[in-house]
Amino acid sequence: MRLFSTLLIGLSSGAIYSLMALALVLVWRSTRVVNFAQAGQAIASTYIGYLVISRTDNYWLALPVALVAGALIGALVDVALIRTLNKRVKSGPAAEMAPVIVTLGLLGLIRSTVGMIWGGDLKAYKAPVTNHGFTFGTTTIPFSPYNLLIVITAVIVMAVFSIIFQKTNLGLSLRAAAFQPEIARLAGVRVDLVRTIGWAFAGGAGAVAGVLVTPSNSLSPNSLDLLLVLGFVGAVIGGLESLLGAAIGGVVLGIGLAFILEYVSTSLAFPSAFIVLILVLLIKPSGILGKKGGRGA
Amino acid sequence: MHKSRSIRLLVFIVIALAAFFLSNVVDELRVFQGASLSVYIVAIASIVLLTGYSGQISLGHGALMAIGGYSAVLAHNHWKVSIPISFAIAIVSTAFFGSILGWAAARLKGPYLAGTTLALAVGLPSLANQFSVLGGEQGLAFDVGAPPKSLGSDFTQYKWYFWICALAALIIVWITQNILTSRYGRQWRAMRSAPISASLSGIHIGRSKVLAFTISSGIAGLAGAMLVMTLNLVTPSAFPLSLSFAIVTGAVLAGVTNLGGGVIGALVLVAIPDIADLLAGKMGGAEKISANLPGFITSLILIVTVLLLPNGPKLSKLVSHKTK
Amino acid sequence: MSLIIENLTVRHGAITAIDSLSFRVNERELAAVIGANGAGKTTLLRTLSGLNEPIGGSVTWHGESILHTKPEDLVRRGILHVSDGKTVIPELSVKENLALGGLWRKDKKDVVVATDEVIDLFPRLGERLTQSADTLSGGERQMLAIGRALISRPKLLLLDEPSLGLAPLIIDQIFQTLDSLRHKLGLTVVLVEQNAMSALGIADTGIIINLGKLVTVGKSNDLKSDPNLRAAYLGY
Amino acid sequence: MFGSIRHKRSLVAAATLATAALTLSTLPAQAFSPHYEVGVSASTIKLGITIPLTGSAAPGYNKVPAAMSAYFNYVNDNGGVNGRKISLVVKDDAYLPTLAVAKTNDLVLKDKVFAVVGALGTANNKAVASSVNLGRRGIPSLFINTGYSGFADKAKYPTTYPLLPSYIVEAKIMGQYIKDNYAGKKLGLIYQDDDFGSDAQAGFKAAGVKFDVSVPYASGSQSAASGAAWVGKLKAAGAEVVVVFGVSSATGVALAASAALSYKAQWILGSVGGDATTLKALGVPAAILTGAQGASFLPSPGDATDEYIKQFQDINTKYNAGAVFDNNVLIAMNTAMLTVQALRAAGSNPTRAGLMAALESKGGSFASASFSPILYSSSSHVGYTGYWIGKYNSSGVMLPDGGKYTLYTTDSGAGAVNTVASKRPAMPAKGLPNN
Repeated sequence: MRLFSTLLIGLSSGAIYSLMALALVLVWRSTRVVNFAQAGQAIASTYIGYLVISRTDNYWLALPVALVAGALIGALVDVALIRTLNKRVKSGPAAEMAPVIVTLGLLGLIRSTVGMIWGGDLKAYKAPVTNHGFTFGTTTIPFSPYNLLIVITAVIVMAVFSIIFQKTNLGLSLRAAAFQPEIARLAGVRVDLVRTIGWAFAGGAGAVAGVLVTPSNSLSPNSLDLLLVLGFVGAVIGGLESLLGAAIGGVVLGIGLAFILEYVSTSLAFPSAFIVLILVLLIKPSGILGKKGGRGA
Repeated sequence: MHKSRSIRLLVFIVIALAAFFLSNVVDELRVFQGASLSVYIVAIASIVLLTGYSGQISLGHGALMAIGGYSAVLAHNHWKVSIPISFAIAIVSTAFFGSILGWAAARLKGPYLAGTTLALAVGLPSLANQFSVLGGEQGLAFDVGAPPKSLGSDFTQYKWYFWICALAALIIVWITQNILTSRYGRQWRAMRSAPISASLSGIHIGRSKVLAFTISSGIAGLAGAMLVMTLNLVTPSAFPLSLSFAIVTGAVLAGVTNLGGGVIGALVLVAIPDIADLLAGKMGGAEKISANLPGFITSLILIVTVLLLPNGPKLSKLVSHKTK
Repeated sequence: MSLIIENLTVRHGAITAIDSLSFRVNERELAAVIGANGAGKTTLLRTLSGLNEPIGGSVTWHGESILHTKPEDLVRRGILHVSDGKTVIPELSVKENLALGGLWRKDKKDVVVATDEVIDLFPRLGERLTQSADTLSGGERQMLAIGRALISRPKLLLLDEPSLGLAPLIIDQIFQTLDSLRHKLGLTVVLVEQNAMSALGIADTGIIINLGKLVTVGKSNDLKSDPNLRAAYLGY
Repeated sequence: MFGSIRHKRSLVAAATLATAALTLSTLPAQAFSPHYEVGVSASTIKLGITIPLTGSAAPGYNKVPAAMSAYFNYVNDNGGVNGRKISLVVKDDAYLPTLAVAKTNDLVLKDKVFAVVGALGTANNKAVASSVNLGRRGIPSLFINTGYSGFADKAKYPTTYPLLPSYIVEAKIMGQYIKDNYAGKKLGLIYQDDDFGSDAQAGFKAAGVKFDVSVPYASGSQSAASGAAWVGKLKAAGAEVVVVFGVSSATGVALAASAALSYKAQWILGSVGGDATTLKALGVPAAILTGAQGASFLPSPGDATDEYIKQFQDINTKYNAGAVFDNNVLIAMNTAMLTVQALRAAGSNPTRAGLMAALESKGGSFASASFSPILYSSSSHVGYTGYWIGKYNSSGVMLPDGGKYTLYTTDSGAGAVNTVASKRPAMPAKGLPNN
């Protein structure tokens, strides 16, 4: 029972890491940028969701509104910032570092903006279903209907993504533009537009992660920082190139951390995330799903 | 070659004299900022060598600075060694750690290297909390003592820090400059611009990268030791992720391949918060606005600068000896 | 009155890759651009397809300029660039690679027809539709690249070294197919080749360039028999 | 002997520094105000504070400066301090020592404040005291906001005045209370795995309390998943009384998880993480907080029957519109009121040295909301030393058992825990100090 409930709780937190990992991978694949601003975009979207909840008391309205807002923010970031960056910084030693600084700068910019609008205080909203754990006989496990909702929502988002990517023309364009942008162009794919759509999808996924995680924590301009770091770890575990890998990487990380918390040490869970990351990179550099040698030359 | 080296030495001596003269003219606040400036210059030099020359990225140099900082303090407090010796110990121990890290890093590229070093920057300082010998969250005091009496009684503590930091910065930048113009510097550049032909011409890429990482780490270790000296304290929170990002930003603002430009990058890092505070103060507004305005302005300046001057200011070419 | 190139100049940093180049290719003609390695052939094609920006000159296709236009827009005007086997996306399946050629087209019925035609033309692609393009041989990749372009119903085909790295037997096949295709479909073709013999064999016109400059233009039969050119540029 | 040489040397240095400062920086000002201390003019007294306004440590603490300014403005509108108006220069240190040092340098060297008040954080205050060299410069740092016991060491931190009782004191008192009231019960502890938590462990050890199950957590790692794991461990060990010695977010996570898991225990919350307003904002259900116990040195911010609370709430409504009155606002107002009393005690022409002398001679008599006396003297910088233990009612207000405050006092060392009847000076009329 203990094993089972640890697995479930890990699955639930892993589902959220997966969504963030997915967002990072979507952007990385389409633009070759590790988007540190993803946490900022997600926090802005989550605040918009919070605004909807505090006005209407309706979580089910807030979630799609935040998702759309996240997508729009993502698209805006790409059009306003990343396109300019790519145009201006084509080569040279700064080319690899400039996106890091620009996205970090954007993270700071969004956080400050959010702070200016909503202040730095903790905000909270309630989960739409109870977070009181399921009870079997006399035992209550930590896994609650809300955790179940998180898992279901994450699965739906990923299923929708997977259908879009594998079965639709848009998905084909997205993949072609991600893998070989120049060839995709020569085949007639509007790569710039498709990239922006990729950023929008990522923004939407990040927003859902933010809205889902907040009832279990609280909302402040920095409250998704940890999620960004863990999402990144999940994405790297999954190989950074693969959407399926991101999903699996996030879940593996979530379950792994839950087991460390439960069976090893409550205080080592945090540092162990980084130890896991470094070990994965050193032992199997291409991630659990990656191809051999993917990360070297 | 020989001639240019002696000219360079002369330039450094002139800069040193100018800096020390300046420290007697400007007020205390500027003197302290001069010490911070020196710390950044050294930290940025470590990134210039690593990224601008050997083509490796690190988002974790803050963690290496932490190693340098803790090494210097432990050596100073336990073995009662002098400041120069404790700095030297910081360089050596961080370089040693860096060589291990560099061995691992040489296998990784781009975002994976960035990710690993990022993990280090987040994870390592929090690990310091686990060891009581490192003083936990409260850290360990690092008291280098008052300036020697011989410097006169009106010689302030901050001027003392500044002199130590500026001298250390000048020496290490001079050494770095010589490394970069040496055989190794040329190898790194060849490696970065054309890795295949570099390896065909007999450069051992892996070894060369590890060497770069090792030297860069040693320099970062020195920067860490200097930083904790100005703080009088070594604590995990002195090395936040934002420090790692700040020095990378400084390096990019300087134009990553330009050691002399590092001065400009460091100046910008020291000046931006002041400028942002000043602007925020002028604009005023509600409390939640005024609290967030400096961060907003700082971020905005960073983004705009990188977009407008992705390879650093052209001015930097005048400052430094041509290193390209 | 078809593809007219006048004083085209392209630079890569300090190097002038194409230097005031002028020539024209008539409609339904196959022009072979011949030159040594580094003569600027690939840069020429990349400029025609919108991948490189020229610093001077003009290029018109049916009287309209095609410079400073994105490659994906040129595709919609019937200009298809097929560079050697690299024009396939190895991460996608053969079917998906072919599908890319018709993604942007409004006439979905014709896309189906065109795809069937391509599979008829290259039966080996038909056998490998669900395989990853990564698994194809060099010749098959070339077929896939050309096939994908055909599904876009091209009017002007820009072909970059279709023979690169292929066995002589397959080169012959490809060139034969190309020759019959362009007659059947009424294509205008600019073919860049180092393999001058094969190229001139099917070309109407030959254009010889060296270091970005035009050396000569002429009927391909004339060029083939010019002993000076043979010695200097044609390599046989 | 070594100390006295050092002391003499620092005195000489301070004197020369003061001379240098006078001749260099204050030359133009000298013509107008020859006998005013730095930061003091005929009409104003300028104070400064460094505190996180942004970053992950900001929530909660970011309310402190506005609440302090609100109280100062209230005093200013009622005549100020000896006719001078108090202004507070606020600097954001994002909870980083490097920034705390840089910003305090700004306060001291650029803004030229008279004193620093209410600066937050152990590491930050350590770095500032030493690097900015407050001691040698003779700059007072009043009522610093940290529970680290070391700041009471006057030789090491000559101008730093801690206010809060140390974490060791808090843990010792909690430990004594547990021994008195919950003997024989199974005990659990959740603590932050750093100095904060190790101080707590030292205190519990000194009190002779052994926990049946201890759950450490790494600072910043608390999440819903970790809460579930903590509570799982407590549950498995059958802990009946659980102490949470952590920050608000960790306390919130633990309580929420216990609600979700139907885990019932007698909770005892440390003062750092025990603010009901914050816990509610973190989503802790009222039901689980009701009946929980906590330790505090101040009255509960929700207890409007308390004369201090009532007065502060009034000022908060009028001068700090929109701010929820919670523990942070209470501590800020209390600190500001103590500051005003210290400034008054320093006389009509306050100097830094005079301010500190007044604090040491009269500090113990200052009116403050705490039930604990202030122990400042010429030999000690220990501030509050006592806690009372109370219970949260259904509206989140912590009230003393039986309606009567019992104060437990002790020191940070091996001293015994004593209970004393709580006595504190009455709130001055209208909340305006008249000392």
